[in-house]
Amino acid sequence: MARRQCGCFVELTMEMGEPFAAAPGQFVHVRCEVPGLILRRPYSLYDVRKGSASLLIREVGAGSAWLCAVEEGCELDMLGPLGRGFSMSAGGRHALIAGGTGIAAIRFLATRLMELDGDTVVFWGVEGEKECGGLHGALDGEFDLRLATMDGSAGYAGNVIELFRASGTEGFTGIYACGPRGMLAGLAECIGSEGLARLQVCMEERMACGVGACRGCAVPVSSPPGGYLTACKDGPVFTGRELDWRRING
Amino acid sequence: MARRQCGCFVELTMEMGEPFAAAPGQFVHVRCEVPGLILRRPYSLYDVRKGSASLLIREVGAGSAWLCAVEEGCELDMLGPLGRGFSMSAGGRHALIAGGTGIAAIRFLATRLMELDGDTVVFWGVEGEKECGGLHGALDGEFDLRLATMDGSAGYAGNVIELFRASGTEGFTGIYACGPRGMLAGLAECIGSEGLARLQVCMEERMACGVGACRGCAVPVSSPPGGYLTACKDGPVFTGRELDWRRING
Amino acid sequence: MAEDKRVDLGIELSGIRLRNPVLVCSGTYGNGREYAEWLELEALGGLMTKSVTLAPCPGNAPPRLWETPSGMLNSIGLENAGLERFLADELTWLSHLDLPVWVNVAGFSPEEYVEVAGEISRTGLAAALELNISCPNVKRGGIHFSHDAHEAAALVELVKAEIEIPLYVKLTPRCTDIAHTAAMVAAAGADGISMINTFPAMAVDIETASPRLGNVTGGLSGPAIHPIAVRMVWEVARAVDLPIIGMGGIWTWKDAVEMMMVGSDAVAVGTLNFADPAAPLGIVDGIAAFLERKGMDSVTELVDMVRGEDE
Amino acid sequence: MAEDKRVDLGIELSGIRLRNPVLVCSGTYGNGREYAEWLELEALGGLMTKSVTLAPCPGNAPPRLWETPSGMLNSIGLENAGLERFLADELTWLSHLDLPVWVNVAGFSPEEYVEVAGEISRTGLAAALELNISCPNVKRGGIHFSHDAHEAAALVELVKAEIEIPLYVKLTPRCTDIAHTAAMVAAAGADGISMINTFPAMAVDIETASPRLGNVTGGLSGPAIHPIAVRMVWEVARAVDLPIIGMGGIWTWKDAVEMMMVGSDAVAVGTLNFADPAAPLGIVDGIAAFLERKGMDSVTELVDMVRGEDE
Ligand SMILES: Cc1cc2nc3c(=O)[nH]c(=O)nc-3n(C[C@H](O)[C@H](O)[C@H](O)COP(=O)(O)OP(=O)(O)OC[C@H]3O[C@@H](n4cnc5c(N)ncnc54)[C@H](O)[C@@H]3O)c2cc1C
Ligand SMILES: Cc1cc2nc3c(=O)[nH]c(=O)nc-3n(C[C@H](O)[C@H](O)[C@H](O)COP(=O)(O)OP(=O)(O)OC[C@H]3O[C@@H](n4cnc5c(N)ncnc54)[C@H](O)[C@@H]3O)c2cc1C
Ligand SMILES: Cc1cc2nc3c(=O)[nH]c(=O)nc-3n(C[C@H](O)[C@H](O)[C@H](O)COP(=O)(O)O)c2cc1C
Ligand SMILES: Cc1cc2nc3c(=O)[nH]c(=O)nc-3n(C[C@H](O)[C@H](O)[C@H](O)COP(=O)(O)O)c2cc1C
Ligand code: FES
Ligand code: FES
Repeated sequence: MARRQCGCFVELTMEMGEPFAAAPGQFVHVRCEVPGLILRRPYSLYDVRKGSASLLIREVGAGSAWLCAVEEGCELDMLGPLGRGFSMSAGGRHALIAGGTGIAAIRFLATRLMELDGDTVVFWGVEGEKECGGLHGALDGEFDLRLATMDGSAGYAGNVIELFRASGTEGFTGIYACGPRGMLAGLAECIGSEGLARLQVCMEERMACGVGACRGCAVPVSSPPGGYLTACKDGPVFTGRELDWRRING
Repeated sequence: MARRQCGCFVELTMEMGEPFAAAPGQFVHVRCEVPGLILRRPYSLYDVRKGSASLLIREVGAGSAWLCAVEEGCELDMLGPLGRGFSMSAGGRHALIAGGTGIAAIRFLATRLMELDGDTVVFWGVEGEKECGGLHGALDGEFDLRLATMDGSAGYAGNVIELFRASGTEGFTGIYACGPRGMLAGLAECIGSEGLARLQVCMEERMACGVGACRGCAVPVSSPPGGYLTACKDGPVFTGRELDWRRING
Repeated sequence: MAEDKRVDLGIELSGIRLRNPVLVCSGTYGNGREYAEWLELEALGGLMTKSVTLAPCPGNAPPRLWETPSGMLNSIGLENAGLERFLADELTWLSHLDLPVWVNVAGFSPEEYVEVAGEISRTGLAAALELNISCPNVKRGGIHFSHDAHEAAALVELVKAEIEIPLYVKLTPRCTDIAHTAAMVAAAGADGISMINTFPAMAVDIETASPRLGNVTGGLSGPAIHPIAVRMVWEVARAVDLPIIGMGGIWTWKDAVEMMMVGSDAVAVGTLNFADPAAPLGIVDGIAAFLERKGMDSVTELVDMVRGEDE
Repeated sequence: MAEDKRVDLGIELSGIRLRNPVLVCSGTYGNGREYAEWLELEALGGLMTKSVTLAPCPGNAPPRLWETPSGMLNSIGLENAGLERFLADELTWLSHLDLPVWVNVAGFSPEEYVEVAGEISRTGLAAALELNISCPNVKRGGIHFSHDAHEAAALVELVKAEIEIPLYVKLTPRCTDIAHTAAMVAAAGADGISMINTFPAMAVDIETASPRLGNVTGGLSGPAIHPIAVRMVWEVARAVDLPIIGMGGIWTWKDAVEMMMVGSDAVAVGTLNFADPAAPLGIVDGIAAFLERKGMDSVTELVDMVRGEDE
């Protein structure tokens, strides 16, 4: 395991003994060796190459703090890749919208869509430029990246949904998003019911088992009405129409 | 805080901003920053000099593991010095008996007794030579140290009470001991009721508050019958006659 | 593997042979299938299924999980696909394994309990039933029965009359005197006790002054509650003469041994499965090594080893 | 210090003015003196003394402490020097401080409770009484009353008749329906509720198959039980109209705010004092900073902020 600091994020890169086949949007469920902390922590795959996989981690609590400080060379105890990733098709024009650490799944997705000859624009919302360190510059080299900062320190001043709207939401064959629930709900509202047909979102629910066994990571879905699917196994990626946005808003 | 490894023990030396006046047998109550672990850990003072104090720590669980690995330069959160130490008088001939980490309090005591022109012999029981690394050699330079190892790897082969008995228990004006409860009980039996009058022992009870507030570290005493004193405040050092050895044995 | 060792880890509970005394708790291992690709389910002592209700049950509003110091809250709310799909999709699949299965039954009325229990018994595919009279996450039904030892006993009698397989009753820790409840359900005909379910508990996001769980309260599980579970098993083992499956915060093989020493005949691992789905197997190995070190021939020697003051 | 801040941390409980809502729990701060050399006791909101009994009480056989995941067990067993010495040595000393004192009273019979409570009330030196009807570490007396809400209520009536100062009743979590018990003691005339006491629990040394505590069982406290305490305060606050002093595993100012948001008017810090005797003062500062950040004028605005589904 190797570590790299990028602004407020830490990139952890693991050597993978075996071939590691994963789709963008899939995640790994990582054990954090903090006494008193009992659940694993889910992290999107950020970069997957032959022989290695990496995660992009932001310190928000005890588990992520442990991950950000874990000694280089240690082996992480991970389950995965888990869940259902984004479904992708060749060509097309794609809007990818990330909030905060949502950039992890979105970056992996952008890489793959470009491999499939897609035309991709990535919208990334963060608090301020400090948060992302040099990361946005580096990623901007990989694909067309448009930054929105809440504090106006770089790129568009405001939230990422506004930026996306300002860029014209039309003309995208696919819309993909990963970020906080509020951002996803805002996006769903912004693109309307017609846009939902082109939307796929990655839901960051709290998880226990990570494999569909505990039903802890329930996401409200439209069918059956009042029902739920699991973020860990049925998701974390759902289509815009699968979800019951009224119950997600609430 | 500086760290030194000695066999199975780690010596932690703290710079003391303020003058630190402490008696042998007194202890400090140290907070270990391990999530999920809530009580402080009591440690005997091992070496107290102008401007510094040190502890001798053996790794037996999560708290001591944290202490043994704490980064050099960190400040430890300690309460102390706490409790009642050994009472000492000038001159005399003294037998000091330590089991395992009991050597911490005993070494500090030996130093002070010698400063008071006492004639001291220290008996130290450990599992084997490996356990104490070079420590017994170093300490043997400071005072007359007789080692007993259970595995016979150095010094007397057997337990420290046998070694003490073999050396003749008579002729000592004072007998001082610190170690596991079983060892102390064995010693009390070995020296009989007459010897108890010359005995002082340091009791390593589990503690919560460390200052006499919670009554958690109760030690059975002979007066009042059926009563208890606290190891942390009334002790940890008690005279042989104060204790109710029947209830300590049981 | 433990089976190769000299010590005998096999036990018998109500006539059911288990290859070792380590089961997995209801609701923490799905119905086994979710883990089948990760490990060999047949190495477990037994499996207790997620609660089954008559009709499909959507479960509670999310969020359903919250982590607490050395513990977690859940408010799943009995989400399950209902009896029919359970029989078709899950029990049939499970029955092909060489693995004793306790089917956990829940309901919103005595009639529902009786119907579900009866159906499952009649399939002949379950080794035993576990009656969940104590789910803290359901407003109607569940919680009600366990609140009153008499009602719990009445339910046990009704269910017993409809089934042919052993009936284990799962007790809630939310009670004044768990030994009394255990004695009542024993008198009503229960074949065994499983204990404990989670503790009703709660957490709040102070930034928004709103509960962390959509359902407001949830059940606390994990190491935090282990010392309470141990005390409760100890009390029940002294009060009734039924087999006990002990659970609650078991995190290492030592916790499992402790649970057996205070009187449980087998143990079940719950929350720990989320941290490590293979942990139950490690616990089996740990128990085996302990028995060998102590020179014991059978795991049953551990049961009830601790003696109290008055014994 | 918190007092200098704009926000008002002062509260009134049963007519007693507290400079802030953070007290220290019975049995975890001695009678204050042990800590007087380390910090300024008068910065506390209030102090709840260690339980006092009529006669001196030697307490339970050691060991009396054991640490558990995010918690600890204790079986002190009401060790105290008895009423006479408490009055002479402790209460007199405490009464010279500008600090509201809740004297915690325990007993082995109703008569004892009444006698101790009456004597303390008559000294005029205590702000209030806290009735410990729920000590899990005493075989006779204590536990008995709290097991039965009716007996608890009867005791409250007897004690109330003998005293002139407010009576707070300390509830045990070992019960099926704590709101019911609270309602009963409220109806019997209690002036306030303090909750919760420790949970009866147990741990075993598997190497020797013997209990970790001399008394076999002890009380579990600390962060492990906090989510249960929060749920219980929430339930009681919805059931009775008395002031509540909430306690149980409070470890940070956030836990204190949470406890107030679910309905406790003040909080008490217990086990945390062993880790850091000055922690209650840090919690006061944390609450003050939170109020400022949220633009609240008084700490009483926090109380009962959380709304449930049905409210
Ligand atoms: C499918 C999936 C993919 C994720 N990918 C990433 C990623 O690539 N990079 C990254 O940094 N984080 C990612 N997360 C979030 C990450 O799992 C959490 O930040 C982490 O679990 C926090 O653990 P902690 O112990 O540090 O914080 P905790 O102390 O557990 O929580 C700290 C704060 O974070 C919030 N939080 C914790 N977990 C979640 C969650 N699952 N969803 C929403 N809020 C949460 C809590 O409410 C709390 O306010 C992902 C989550 C999911 C479910
Ligand atoms: C007055 C006093 C002085 C001490 N001086 C020293 C010293 O100089 N050097 C040193 O290494 N240790 C000393 N100890 C013991 C030390 O406090 C414990 O080893 C430490 O608390 C263990 O913490 P842990 O978290 O590492 O282990 P835990 O996980 O808490 O315990 C590990 C094992 O050690 C045993 N243990 C833990 N604490 C105690 C205790 N207080 N008494 C007896 N057995 C215990 C437990 O039963 C358990 O088997 C002293 C104890 C006291 C009361
Ligand atoms: C996420 C989760 C879901 C659970 N679901 C059920 C259930 O459906 N039926 C049931 O009887 N118990 C259920 N339980 C309770 C467990 O079976 C077990 O009794 C409890 O968690 C205590 O054990 P533990 O501390 O090892 O987890 C559930 C527990 C958890 C954590
Ligand atoms: C060592 C110890 C001693 C206690 N002694 C008493 C007591 O004498 N009387 C009492 O009513 N409660 C006593 N308690 C219970 C506490 O007052 C408090 O109710 C409980 O510990 C829960 O709070 P906490 O988790 O913050 O410690 C004691 C608790 C501990 C840990
Ligand atoms: S986390 Fe268990 S079902 Fe998703
Ligand atoms: S540890 Fe609290 S009285 Fe000794």
